Amino acid sequence: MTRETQPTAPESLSFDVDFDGFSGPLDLLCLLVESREIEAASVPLAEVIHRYASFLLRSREVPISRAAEFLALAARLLLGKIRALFPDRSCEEAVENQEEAEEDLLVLLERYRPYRRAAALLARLQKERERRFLRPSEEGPLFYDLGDLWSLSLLWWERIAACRNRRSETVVDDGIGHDDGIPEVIPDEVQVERRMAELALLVADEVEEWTLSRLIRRERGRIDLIVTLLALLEMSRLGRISLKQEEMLGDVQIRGTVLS
Amino acid sequence: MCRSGEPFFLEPSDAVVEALLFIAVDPVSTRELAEVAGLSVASAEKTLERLKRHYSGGHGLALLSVAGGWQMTTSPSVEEAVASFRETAQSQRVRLSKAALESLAVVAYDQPVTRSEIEEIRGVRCDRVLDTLLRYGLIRIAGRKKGTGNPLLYRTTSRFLEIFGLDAISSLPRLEDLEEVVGDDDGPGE
Amino acid sequence: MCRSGEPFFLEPSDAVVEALLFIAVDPVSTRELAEVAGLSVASAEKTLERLKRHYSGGHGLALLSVAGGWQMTTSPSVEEAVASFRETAQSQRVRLSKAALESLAVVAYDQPVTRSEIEEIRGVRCDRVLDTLLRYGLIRIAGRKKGTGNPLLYRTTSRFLEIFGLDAISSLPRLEDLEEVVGDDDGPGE
Repeated sequence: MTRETQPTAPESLSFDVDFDGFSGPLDLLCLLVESREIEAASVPLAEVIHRYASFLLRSREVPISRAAEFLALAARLLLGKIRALFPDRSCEEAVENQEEAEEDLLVLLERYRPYRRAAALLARLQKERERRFLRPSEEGPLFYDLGDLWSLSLLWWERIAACRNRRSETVVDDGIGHDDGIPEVIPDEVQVERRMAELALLVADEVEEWTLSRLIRRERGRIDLIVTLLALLEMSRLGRISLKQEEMLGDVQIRGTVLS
Repeated sequence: MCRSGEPFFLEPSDAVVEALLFIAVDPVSTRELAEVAGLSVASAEKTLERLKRHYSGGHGLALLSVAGGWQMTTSPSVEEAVASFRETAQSQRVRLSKAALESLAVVAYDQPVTRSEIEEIRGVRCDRVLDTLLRYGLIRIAGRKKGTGNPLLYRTTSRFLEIFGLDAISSLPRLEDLEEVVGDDDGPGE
Repeated sequence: MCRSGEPFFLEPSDAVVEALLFIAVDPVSTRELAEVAGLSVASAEKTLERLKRHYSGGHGLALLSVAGGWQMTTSPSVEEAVASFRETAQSQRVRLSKAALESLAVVAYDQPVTRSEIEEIRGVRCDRVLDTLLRYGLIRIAGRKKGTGNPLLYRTTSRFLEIFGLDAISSLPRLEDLEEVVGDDDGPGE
């Protein structure tokens, strides 16, 4: 936020300044309280929202995120009020809660104020410091301080994101055993049909017997393996091959059946 | 101080310290200066005092004690001319929003502190502000807080001290004494 | 010249020219100096002469007329100290290149890891970078990976933890931690 705040008219519109000038709703509330727009002793919620709404109307461009910040705070206070009015609660408790909600805001403001002052102090210190200039360093901005954990981890997660993008763009077939935890593309019907045709030629041409282990050894990747298995199952279902396993956990023999 | 006509004698070691401050990228500690210049820490301190006095006599340069060390800067008296000179000067300025300054104030006073602790005090979300401060190198991640979720803890950096011209965090006035320092007259967007 | 006891008076405009020469990266022409300082070229020349004379009196800095302009440099008399400062003191203040920090990140997050695994993630060779990290004591060799070629495995050191303010490798920021800070709201102005 680089915009300067507008100079304010001292009498009536003491908080009618550039909206960017506020660091958040508490900052605005502090100003409202200080300018006696609302009573400091108790901060009636309705009054706050009213003041705020009229403020919004007067400001031309209010970023939605800033308005949301204020509404979030208002909702929090409102919740306290609603709880206070909830019929399940005893009367006593309701009064207590109502007071709590308003006290809550005062506590919030009291805790916040010193930091608001500290921010003003920092602004002043920075202004003072900026009256001096350093010799520009010869090092470029590409150098990181040793111990800069933020940059270290940021670089890592950016790198990982880049790797993922690269991998999803290239062909998925990258070999069995390279498990990067990224699910591969599910084989489609065309792939299976094509494999079925290949296998049909294979079992028809070969004089010798084909086994599952022998077939698998030919496969280049996980995807190919899955496609082959699906093709074999489908061919078996259609009666184009017979699958036979002699013993438990033994190899599977594949034989082409002669289509009549 | 030459200005006053009072004769001012520089010792040979003063020239060394002066040159070191000129080429140093970051603030240099008195001990480091002493070591390289072959002086005792006490003599280095005297040298720094002498140089500081020398430059305060109408010079365009000045010695600044910051972030636990010494730095050579342009003097505040020539601010305007220097600020208008090329972009080099402007690029040194860090623009911080009021929200960023406020979050920085919470980190400075309460460090190490978590994001939600900052938000608790400020009453708003601070993710983007913290991102800005981290990118400017004004705060850094300083481990994790033990407990639910083990959130990250943040601290100010020595760059923070440099930007605000502070020698150490301890040279900030206490939070409860701030009223006297700053007063209540400060409007927003200061 | 102060040294000789001869009184030396600096004019207010001298301070401006001095400061401009201090922050300039390249030599500055007399005309540019005159313009920024609001002087005539003739007065700027006199100012430069005065400053040059001033600095030649036992200072660690000097004014140099070079490439059609003026530059402030360290004086040749302090050359040795300046050189040793650049070598020792300054080099202890380690700054890492992006390549080095990135490789360090891979070792930190993926350890133990081989060089070719790092290169696969980064997409570039990194033997030199690894040497640098080893020299700084940020990573160490932690045995060999079983398999073809038995390549060396790298891990981060306890010095790494210390420098980055971590109590354990498991405290490295996770993706959620960064997202908490970076956020997804891109409203203007922070």
